[in-house]
Amino acid sequence: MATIFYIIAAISVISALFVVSAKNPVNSVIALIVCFLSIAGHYILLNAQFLAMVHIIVYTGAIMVLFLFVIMLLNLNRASEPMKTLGTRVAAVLSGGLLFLTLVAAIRNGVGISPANDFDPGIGLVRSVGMSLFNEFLLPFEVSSVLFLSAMVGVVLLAKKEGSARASTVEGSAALTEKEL
Amino acid sequence: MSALVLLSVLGVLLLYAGLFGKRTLLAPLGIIGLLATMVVIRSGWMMNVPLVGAMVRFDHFGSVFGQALTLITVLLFIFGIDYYSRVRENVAEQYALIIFSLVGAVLLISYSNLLVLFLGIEILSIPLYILAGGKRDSFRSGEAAFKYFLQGSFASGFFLMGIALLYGSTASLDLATIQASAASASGSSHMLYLLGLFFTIAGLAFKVAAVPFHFWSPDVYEGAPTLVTAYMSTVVKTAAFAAFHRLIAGMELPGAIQTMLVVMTLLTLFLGNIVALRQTQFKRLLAYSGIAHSGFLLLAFLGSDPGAPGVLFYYSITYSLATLGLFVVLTLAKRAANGDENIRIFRGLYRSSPWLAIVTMLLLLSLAGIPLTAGFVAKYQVFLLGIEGGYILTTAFAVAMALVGVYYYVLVIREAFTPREQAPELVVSRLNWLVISFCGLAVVVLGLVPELLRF
Amino acid sequence: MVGQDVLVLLVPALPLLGAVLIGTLRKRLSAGLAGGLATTFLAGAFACSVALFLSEHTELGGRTLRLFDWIHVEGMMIPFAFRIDALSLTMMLLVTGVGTLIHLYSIGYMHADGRASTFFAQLNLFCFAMLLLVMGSNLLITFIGWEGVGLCSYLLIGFWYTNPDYNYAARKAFVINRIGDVGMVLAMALLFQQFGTLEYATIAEQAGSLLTGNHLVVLATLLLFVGAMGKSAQLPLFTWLPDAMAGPTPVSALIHAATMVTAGIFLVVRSSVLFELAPVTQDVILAVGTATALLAASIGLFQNDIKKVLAYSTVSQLGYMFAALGMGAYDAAMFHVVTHAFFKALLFLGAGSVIHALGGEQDIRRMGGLRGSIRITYITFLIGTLAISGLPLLSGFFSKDLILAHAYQYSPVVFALLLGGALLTTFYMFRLFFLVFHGSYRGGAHPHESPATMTIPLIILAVLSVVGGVLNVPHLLGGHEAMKHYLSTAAPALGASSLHLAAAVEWTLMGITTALVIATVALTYRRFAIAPTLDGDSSSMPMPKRLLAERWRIDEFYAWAFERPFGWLSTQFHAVGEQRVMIPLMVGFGAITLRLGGLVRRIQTGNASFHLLAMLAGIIIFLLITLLSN
Amino acid sequence: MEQDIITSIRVIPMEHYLMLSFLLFSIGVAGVVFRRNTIIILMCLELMFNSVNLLLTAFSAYHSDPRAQVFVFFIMLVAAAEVTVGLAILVMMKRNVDSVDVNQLNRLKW
Amino acid sequence: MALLALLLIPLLTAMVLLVATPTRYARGIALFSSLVSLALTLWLWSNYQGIPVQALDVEWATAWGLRFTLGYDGVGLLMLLLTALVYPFIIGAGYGERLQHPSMINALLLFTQSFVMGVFTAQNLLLFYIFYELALLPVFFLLLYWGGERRRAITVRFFMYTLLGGLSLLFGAVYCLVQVEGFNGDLSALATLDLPYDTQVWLFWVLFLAFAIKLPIFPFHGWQPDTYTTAPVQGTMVLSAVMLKMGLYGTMRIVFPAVPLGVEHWRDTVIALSLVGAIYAAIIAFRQSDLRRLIAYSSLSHVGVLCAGLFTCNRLGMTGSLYQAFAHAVLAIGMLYISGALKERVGSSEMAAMGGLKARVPRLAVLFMLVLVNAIGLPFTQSFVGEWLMFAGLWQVNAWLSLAAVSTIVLGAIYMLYAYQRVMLGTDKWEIEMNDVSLRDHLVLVPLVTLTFVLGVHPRPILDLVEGPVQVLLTSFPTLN
Repeated sequence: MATIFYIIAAISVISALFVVSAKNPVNSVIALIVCFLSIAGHYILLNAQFLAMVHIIVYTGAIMVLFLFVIMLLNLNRASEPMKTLGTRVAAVLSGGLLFLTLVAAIRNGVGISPANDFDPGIGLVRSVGMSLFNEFLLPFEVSSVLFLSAMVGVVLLAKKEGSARASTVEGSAALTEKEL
Repeated sequence: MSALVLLSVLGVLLLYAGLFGKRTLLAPLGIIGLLATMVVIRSGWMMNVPLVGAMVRFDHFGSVFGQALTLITVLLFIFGIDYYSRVRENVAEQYALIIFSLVGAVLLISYSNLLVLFLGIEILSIPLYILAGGKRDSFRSGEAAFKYFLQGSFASGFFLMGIALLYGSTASLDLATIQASAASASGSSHMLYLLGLFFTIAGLAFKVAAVPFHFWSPDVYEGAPTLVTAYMSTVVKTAAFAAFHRLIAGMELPGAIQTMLVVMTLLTLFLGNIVALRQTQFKRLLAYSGIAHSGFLLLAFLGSDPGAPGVLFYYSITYSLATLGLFVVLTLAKRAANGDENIRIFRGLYRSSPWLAIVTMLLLLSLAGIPLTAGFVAKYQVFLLGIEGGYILTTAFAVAMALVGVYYYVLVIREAFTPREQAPELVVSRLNWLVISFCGLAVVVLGLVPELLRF
Repeated sequence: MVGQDVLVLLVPALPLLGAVLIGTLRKRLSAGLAGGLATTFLAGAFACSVALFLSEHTELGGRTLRLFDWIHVEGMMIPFAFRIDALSLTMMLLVTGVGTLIHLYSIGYMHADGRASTFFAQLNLFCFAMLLLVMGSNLLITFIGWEGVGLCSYLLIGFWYTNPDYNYAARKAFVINRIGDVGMVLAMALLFQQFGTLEYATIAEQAGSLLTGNHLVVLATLLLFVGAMGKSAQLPLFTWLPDAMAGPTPVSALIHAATMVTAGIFLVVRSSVLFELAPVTQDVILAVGTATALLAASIGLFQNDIKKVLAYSTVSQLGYMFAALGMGAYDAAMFHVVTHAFFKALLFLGAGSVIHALGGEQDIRRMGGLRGSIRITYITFLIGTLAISGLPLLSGFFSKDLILAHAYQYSPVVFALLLGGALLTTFYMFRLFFLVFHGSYRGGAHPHESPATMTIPLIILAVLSVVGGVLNVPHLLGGHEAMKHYLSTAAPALGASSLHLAAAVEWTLMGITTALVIATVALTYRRFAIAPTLDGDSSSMPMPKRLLAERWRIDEFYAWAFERPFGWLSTQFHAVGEQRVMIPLMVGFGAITLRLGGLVRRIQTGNASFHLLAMLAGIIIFLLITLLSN
Repeated sequence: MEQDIITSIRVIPMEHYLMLSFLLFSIGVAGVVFRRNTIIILMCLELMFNSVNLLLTAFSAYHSDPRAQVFVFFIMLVAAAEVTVGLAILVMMKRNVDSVDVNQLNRLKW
Repeated sequence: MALLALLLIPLLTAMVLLVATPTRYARGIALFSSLVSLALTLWLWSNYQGIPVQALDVEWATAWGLRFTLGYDGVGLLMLLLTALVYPFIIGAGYGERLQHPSMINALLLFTQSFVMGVFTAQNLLLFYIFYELALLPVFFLLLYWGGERRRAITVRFFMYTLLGGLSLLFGAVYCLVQVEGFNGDLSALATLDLPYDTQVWLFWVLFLAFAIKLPIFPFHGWQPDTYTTAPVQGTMVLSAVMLKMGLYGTMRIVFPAVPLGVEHWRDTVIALSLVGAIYAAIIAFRQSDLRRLIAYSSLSHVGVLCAGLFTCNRLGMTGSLYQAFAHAVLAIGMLYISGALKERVGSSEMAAMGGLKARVPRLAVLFMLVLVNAIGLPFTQSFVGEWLMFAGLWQVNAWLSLAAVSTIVLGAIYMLYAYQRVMLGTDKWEIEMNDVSLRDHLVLVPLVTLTFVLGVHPRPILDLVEGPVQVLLTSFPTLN
């Protein structure tokens, strides 16, 4: 079992690295998808099937598609990015690495979290998650609709062409946001 | 809760009003709705009962801040009537977005669960990202929006990491539980807790534009439409500070975090004031002065004194009123000087419209903290807290920085009162005049009778 | 007794009244009228003084007339009070008497001047101040007069204000006097701390308990003497007096010969009790006095300005008085003060008359042979000259001889020095006299005798100079030192000094002095009366003589040593101290902060990903702080 | 099946999950900081969020507490909304300056 | 109540002037109000029994140590008297001809009066500070609007520099309020703080800095000459005649009781500094070519002696210093007025441009001389009384300090007489016709001169006034006396 974990972990890290380093946006999108899939694998390993599903649908299904969509739309699909000055790159990599090291150093001598003994294998299932979502997390769930509403309106505001009729775009963008979910 | 519902509905209503092109209805509708919200909050309906699953708690703190925030937003809307009269389209959306982000603000001042805190921040921010880019044809506006978005999401990434770690160490998302376990947290899991707290605070520090997480604020303030900037520097800042305070009020912070906060305070005080000295663009100047004031506010709850929330409230509200008034004046002056934002545009203000100049002076003096204005009382209380908390040298530094701060405000006053041949012809709509005068008077009255704003 | 008090009050009040009256009405009053008023006021004062002199029972040691509390603080009580005793009465008589004469004289002298009324107002004011000085019952009242006369002297020296040199002279006089005053103020502060009062009487009582040489008393007396130096033009503060001749001649006569300059002597006599306790100070006074006497006399030898010669002779005579004080012969000093007042006033007025006669000419090289044209002046001037040279039976003889006798008794060396000084005096005075009145006239004007208002005072003063000696005839000549006895009631020290020389010795001293003086007169007669040898420009003289003619270059030295550096300092302090240090110091903070702002501002590069990087760096640093400090 | 999962959780110490998510997080951060292509920056942001998600899930499994998973769910929602807005801004930016290079945005400074 | 009236009369008059700008009658109205407050103050004086008066005590924000407490003792009354006395002259001195908006300048002057009165009557530390800062604002505008050249820079410089002191005072006040249990900011309670020695040693400077700058004493005077020169005559009058006294008063009322040990510790330093400044300024004044600047430096010199006198911490010195404060106010008004009068006639305050004026304006010359006599402290003028007391006091501290102080009378004579010569004396070289003293000149100068001599001959009233408070102060320096 453990071996599976390490394999998936390796995959996700490598793909993540690729995302960061790929010249061509399209490639890094692909890499990112791979990464997300591996993470979904982790979810399954952790017995969070519901999350795994949602994860795959939302990210790989919607967000990544949206990314590709935009890339194609603005045809950015070539390695058009002039690299930054060496200094910044080194600085960035260093600081990233440094961050990692500090964090690891912080937890070097364990965090003392061992699995709960009365482990309920059912927590990751739709039922338990749903229960807690619609009981104690009802309010956030409702409120989050405001989030989406504003996101929708925002997209209308920002992304639409100048001076086009209002109504149509509202629906258009609404549709767009529907697709995201 | 009721406030949340009201506001959300209000937002939607505004959207529809916009959809059916009832432009003139928008602001009045919004104002009425906001006033209604205020009343509801004031009446304290469902006060102090933990709502479904202890997600939010409308305690005294929440309701007081809630009223203040809605009030300021009302003022903003009044200002907006004139402000948006020149914008062709999407007015409704902008109003709606402001309302939506106000929902986030309300969550921030009343959350009792980290999830709500997170949601609140996001609901507060996402509309702002958009509003910052409100002037779609303007490059600066776009740049502001993007920078804000980029740094914002970056910060919330860390913030999330913080929450995750907190959860990891306490196995709970409930604020009370987490605060409680501040003391008990020890040993190796202590580390997680510390890291979590650290990242969470960093995330909030970003919202209140504390150095070194301030980079977004000057750029965004300058680039965003003035009304939005006003909104950001008043409601958002206040809400963020409220949230910040809510997070760390109940617990005695670990020494490490304590030092971090002190250093952060010093840096914020220093950078904000020092850099503001060299600003010639008024909006940018206000941005840096805003950073400086964040420094003072941070000083207020360094010593986690029981009196802190009162001071925090008084300070942030008076500060908001002063800044709001100044932004309105700026808008008018800017129009008169067709688009220039340099402080030179204030020159000769006293000649052309004495009352405006005097109010401007009052507002600036209040920001500078000269006696008999609210700003003085606020700063004074902060110094009291600082010394009571035993941060004598830090307070001394703050005092010195307050002096530095006076300089750039005085420069503006000097401009306003320096005679000039062709004084700027400001056209002041009645409503704007109302808003400005209200702010000016409020600043003086609150300075004379601080009890009015008793927490 | 009330009448007495009124009289006492009137003495200073009348001149003050005159000053205020004339001062306020000066626009309406004519020169003559103003002069008349001033003279009458002062004459009134004189009358009061005489009345007091006759009626006061000074033998009881005098009394204090207390008017009101002037400065009254817990622990410091300075009443405004007058002390009426022999000393003050003498001085009052002197001031008012000589003052009246000089006022009278001025009527004639100033009749032509447009601002005569101002002049008289100031003159009266001076008399008022001088009277305060001599009547004050404590040091602070004396100090009022002290400064008052200083101010008046300043005003009167610079009376003709359009001439910058005169203004300079006036300022110089005032400032140098002020330097003396520093000493005086400190002395008062010290005495106050010491005795808790400034009343002469009280101090005198308490001083009895102190033993001789008490270093605080020494310090106090030294400081007092510094004050006296300034007022009485003693070395090294004497340079102002010759310059003070810039003022109208009556001023020179009244202020710079008869009264004000003797204030120093008065002060020392007043506080004789203290000086008696401080032998050190007395030696200092003696040394300074003798030195001044000789130096001034030596300078007097070759001056060509008639008033300058008289000025230096005044300085030298003052030197004599201080020498006397230094030897503890207060009576002699006072006696000389009186006689000197007579004949020096006479001389100055005479000089004034000469100048008046020649229409403003002051250079004796352009005079000569005036004895024919202005007789009265000639005769009176001759008397004055004889008196100052100390020819027997004239007032000067008695006073100077007394001092010399004391000197001999003190030490032959001092005697020799002072005798030398006396001879020098004789020399330059007769040089002056002969050059002015004998030989043939070398000028271009048409000399004419002065009006009666001027000649009458001359005559009166001449008489006084002749008979003044009777005030204090020594036992040797059958007298019984009346003045000494009179004064001794004021303070024991005044009577203390006693000559116990054998009669023969005294006779020989007198003989020697007289003989030498006459010889000197003969010498001068040969050199200046028959065939006057005139000095040209000083630069053409042989060295020692030139040095004398150029007044030892002391003025130049002071200018070089004090005035120029002071000006330089003033400029530098402003240019460097203020402009380069103080103001930059203040602006500096702001400037630095602004500069700092300019630098820090740079980190806001506006590059989004740099900002991210910066934030990240911040986070990491804080993280490290947190972890390490944990 | 369940047993396997339980055992897997037993055998894999929490620290490893922590390290993994930290690593992903750092990679994301580094990417955000040093890429210039806005699109990729957005992706890196997503990466950061996901590392957090992973961590939370792990915690929830170890604390056997479903709430964290709900939290993850919310994070996903927010991330979706955020990315939408981000892309919209990006589109607008592309329209203003015909580029998606971060360095183009440097008018506002000092 | 009378005190409240003292504060309100000028304040309300100023408001009225600001709102209904009665350009023509502005000065008249202002003059009237100032005369009323003068009368009121005199009335207060006549009913003063020599015991401190607590007039008014109203809750304000007691929570953090602010009460609206008004009152006065002898010194406060002296200061009130001084303020009320000089203001009619200051307002009367206005050369309204050249100034635009006379109503505004008068309003600003009245504002300063009200706030300064507040400073002198406040019995609460914070209230004191509030008035102290408020008094700054009107001056700021006086300078900004009616100042001479380079006024924009100098104004801000002055404002910032003075505020530096103010804030440090605030910090000190906060420190006291927090650190000392049960200290409610009441000035009378200051004496009971008894902070530890080493705290007092540093707190002394924190508190004193404000007043050292306000006075100003030697190293803190950077702002003063420029400001005095640039400000309008009336502004300079306010600064030197009244505001300067705030420094003195504050030192006496706050620093001495609050940190007596600190005062003892720093006494000699401060005295030395002040005297160095006094001499330094006097020397500088000698070569100044601008009359206003010369007056500025002379004032600096006088203040040096003043401060030294205060810090003797013995009865004579403090009494003298307080008395001298009064004298200096009268003197400053006179001097500045004359400089203004001359400027009006000659068109500049450059002394090089003057000279020989005595022939043209003999009466003015006389008045100048009479004022000047006070400046160089001749007997029978106020200054002499004050200076003599201070010298005597200083002597008891240290003979050398006393020598330094006394030497200023020589320097004073030097520069003053030189100035007088340059202005008045010399040959009359004026073609233009200029009129001698006008009625207004008489109305301003004659009373001042009279006052100078009356109080010089009969200083009792003032001296009695300050006796009690000085006695009280002395008790806070047991080891020194």
